[in-house]
Amino acid sequence: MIKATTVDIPVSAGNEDHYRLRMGPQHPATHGVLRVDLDLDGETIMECEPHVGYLHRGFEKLAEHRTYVQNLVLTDRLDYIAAMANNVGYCEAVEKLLKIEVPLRAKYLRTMVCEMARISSHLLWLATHALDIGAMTVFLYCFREREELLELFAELCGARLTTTYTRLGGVRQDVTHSIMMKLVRFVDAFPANIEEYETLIDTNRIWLKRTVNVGTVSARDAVSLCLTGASLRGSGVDYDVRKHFPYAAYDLVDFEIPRGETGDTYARYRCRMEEMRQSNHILRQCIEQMPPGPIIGDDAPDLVMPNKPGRKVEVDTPARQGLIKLVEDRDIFMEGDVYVPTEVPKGELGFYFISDGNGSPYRMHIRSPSFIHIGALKTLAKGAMVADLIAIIGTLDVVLGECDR
Amino acid sequence: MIVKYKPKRNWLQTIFHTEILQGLALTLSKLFSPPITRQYPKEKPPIYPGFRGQHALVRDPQSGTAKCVACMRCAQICPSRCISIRYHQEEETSRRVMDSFNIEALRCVYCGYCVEVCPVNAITMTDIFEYASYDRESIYFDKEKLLSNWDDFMSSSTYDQSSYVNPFWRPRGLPESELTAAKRVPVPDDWRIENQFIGRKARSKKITGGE
Amino acid sequence: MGQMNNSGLVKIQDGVRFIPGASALVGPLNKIINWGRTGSIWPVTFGLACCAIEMMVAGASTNDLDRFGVIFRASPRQADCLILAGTISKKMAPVVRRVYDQMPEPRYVLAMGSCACSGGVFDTYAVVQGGDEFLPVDVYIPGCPPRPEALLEGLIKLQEKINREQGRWSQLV
Amino acid sequence: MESTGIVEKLREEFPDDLLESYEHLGQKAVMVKRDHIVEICRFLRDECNMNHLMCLCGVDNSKRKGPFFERFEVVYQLYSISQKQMFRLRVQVPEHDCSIESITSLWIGANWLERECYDLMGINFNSHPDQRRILTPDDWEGHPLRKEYPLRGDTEWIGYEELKAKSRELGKFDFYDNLSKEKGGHD
Repeated sequence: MIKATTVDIPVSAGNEDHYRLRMGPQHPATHGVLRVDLDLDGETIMECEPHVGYLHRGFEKLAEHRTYVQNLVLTDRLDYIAAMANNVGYCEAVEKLLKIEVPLRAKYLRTMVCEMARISSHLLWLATHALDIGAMTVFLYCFREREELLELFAELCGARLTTTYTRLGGVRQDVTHSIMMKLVRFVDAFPANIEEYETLIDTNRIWLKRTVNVGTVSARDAVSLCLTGASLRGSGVDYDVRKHFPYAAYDLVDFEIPRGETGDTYARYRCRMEEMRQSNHILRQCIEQMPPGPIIGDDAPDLVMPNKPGRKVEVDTPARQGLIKLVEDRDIFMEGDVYVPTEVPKGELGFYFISDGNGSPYRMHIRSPSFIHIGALKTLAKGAMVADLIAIIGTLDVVLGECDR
Repeated sequence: MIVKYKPKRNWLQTIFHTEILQGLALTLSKLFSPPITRQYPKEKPPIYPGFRGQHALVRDPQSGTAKCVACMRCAQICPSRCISIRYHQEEETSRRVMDSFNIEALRCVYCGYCVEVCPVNAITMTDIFEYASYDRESIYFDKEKLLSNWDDFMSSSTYDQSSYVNPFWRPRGLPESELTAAKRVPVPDDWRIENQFIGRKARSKKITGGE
Repeated sequence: MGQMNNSGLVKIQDGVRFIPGASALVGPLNKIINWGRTGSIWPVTFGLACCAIEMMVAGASTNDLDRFGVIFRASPRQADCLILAGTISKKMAPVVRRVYDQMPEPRYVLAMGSCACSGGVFDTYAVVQGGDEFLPVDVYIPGCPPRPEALLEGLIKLQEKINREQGRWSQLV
Repeated sequence: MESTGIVEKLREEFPDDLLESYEHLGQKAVMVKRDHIVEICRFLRDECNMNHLMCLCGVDNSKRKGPFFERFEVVYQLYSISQKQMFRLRVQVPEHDCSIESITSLWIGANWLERECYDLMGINFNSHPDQRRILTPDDWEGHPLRKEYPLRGDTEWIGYEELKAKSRELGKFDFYDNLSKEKGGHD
């Protein structure tokens, strides 16, 4: 009757013996509204067809109708688990397009919030991944630490999840001493917490049975599938945007890129655990090296950007004069295109901008890691067991808001 | 850096399930640590200054009404287009007078842009987040409702009425001289640039650089 | 006296019916049944977008939802409350409706967050402008996303609403 | 330095296909014709080591002007993990024959990117294994990212209309009324 939910899926070779199973969009283990159609022979997956789009919100179209500053709000809702990392990625891209300089302190602050977001995202990944596989306790422990980080975000910028923290040319708010003291306490306590999770699952034989040699992908295949992030590094490819295109203050801090060898679910799990340790290490360096100075550059545009260059807006406040000067002196809205990748917890998040000289982007394309990772699910799940599918979806670390955009 | 892979298990560990016993010991030890659950309706969560909650129009202590000058900047910046303002221009002074001010709070995304761009600190966001309702109409705020939101907030909180909007909603990056008078209210020590947090290493570097 | 219908109930006004002569019994029974219902709101585990994360937080260790008797059920057949946590896209709307249709009566709908209440910032071709376009929403929780405590407050509001209910069960006696 | 080398290599290999090469904000890009796109991509992947496909997207050029611009454009962003360099290919696609060869034979991951491009921009990918809509429902009308498509859509999706009609229908249903009718029937 309603077509969207009952469209028939091409089944492999029309084998009548195969059992067809539709999983999702309302399923607790699909991390949102992912739908997967399975073609089963006994318990073996013969064909797997993921369906996305159940959270398609029209980001890219909407972005063409809003100014660069307003679009920052949309990026919070992309990967809502690590909104800070998206904010930073978006601002890095627009700053490159508009040639805006960022002061050093703002760079450090960005690095700091990025890593906080990475830890909170990995914690959520670990919690849900473990919950899907059957380890309930890890879920409760992970949310305990995650809550501390979210409360820090709330203290820093007034919202827990959708932060809107960065600004073009800097960040919105400076850190206070109380935030930093809390963060220091968190950073000191966190390695012990990671060990708690590892005590629970690292050597647990149920966990090993569910993850080792499940969803294996070779390095060659991983590159061909365009995987990025920990999913790629689990296969042993040394590609991390933070090292390849250092943005924010990543070239000033010291960290290592963990990578696995086997490319199975367990290797990716190990990679992410190690990444959390490295993030903690980066956080500690950020706290130690935090330089003094302004948090937003002098040439940062005002929030109310004009739609057209040179269009006079009413000057009724002195605050506005900064903007008028900016538009007249420097041609910030020039034509051209730019692609800027950043490393978000899920993988490589890229923004491709085309500017035609107006205050809003002509075209904004978001290269979202989750979209490509779900595309790889078809290849990864082929030949696996039904129960392993949950582990594979979990290990790809997808978030549907970013996938469907 | 290559991560360490699956640890080896000897036969003794396999028989006695040591890794599972370790996990059970950990969870058992948590039985004796203090609970972290917040008993919500009795115990409120900590809300920090600058929280982006319910909207309010600041009531001007002198005139008793809103401070809004109908410059339309908040309506212009709002990403979800949820603010609508009607105004008329006075004949003799050519000042704008705000007639109606509506916020469709159910459409709002709580980004805080409107407060940041307001030149006279007329609109603000409060700490209140508990205003669920049974119908859509009661979360459609008009001018009177927004003003009463402010009164409710002020009566329940300990903030100073004159300086609440600063410093959390001050636009950053502009020199003090370019801020409007309303935004120039002094900020607490913790927020001032001279008193900002500096890391240990950066501080020592600065000292050596000075020498 | 009101008008009598087939089942022997007296209809006083729209929606309110009484067993003749049994009002002394009905009052306490109402209270007992409503008390039972308020203490066991079972929502479907059904996250749509950003708000689902806050819903998870509400169910996790810091704001333990089990204190209210709220236990997430994966199957709509066992649930009596649907939390619309996030943006409802047009592709998803039929699925949401189907989940709602599968739930047994009495059932309640909570719209959590701007997107579920009115579409929020996503005023685009692909997004439903508010869950109440195709579902009867009982409680609207504003916020983008609301704090987990705001969700708890919404659930308390829902409990109050259930407490005020009367007569809906009397048909079944 | 290296990227200009790539441009020269490309010019040697495909002299007729290269339309223009430029550098903007430190990022190298070339504009090519669409006829030999698979060969160009294979050349870049195998000979120039550009093994990572970063991004593939469609662009509607109808509201901007340029010397070589056709109505549509497909942008390929390639990256060489070993040599750390980025390279952009912009391929022009005319409106009257809105199709281009698929590169799924080179990168499996391009499958979904091309489906997305087809869905939102309406560019056909020849020899694509499974070209269906991906983000919007299967019976959606129009391609949302085209410039003439309004933000709120021009026509309502038929599935949503059906849903609203159904929910109106079900909204009239009174559980208790029906129950008493049933009971009455049994009595």
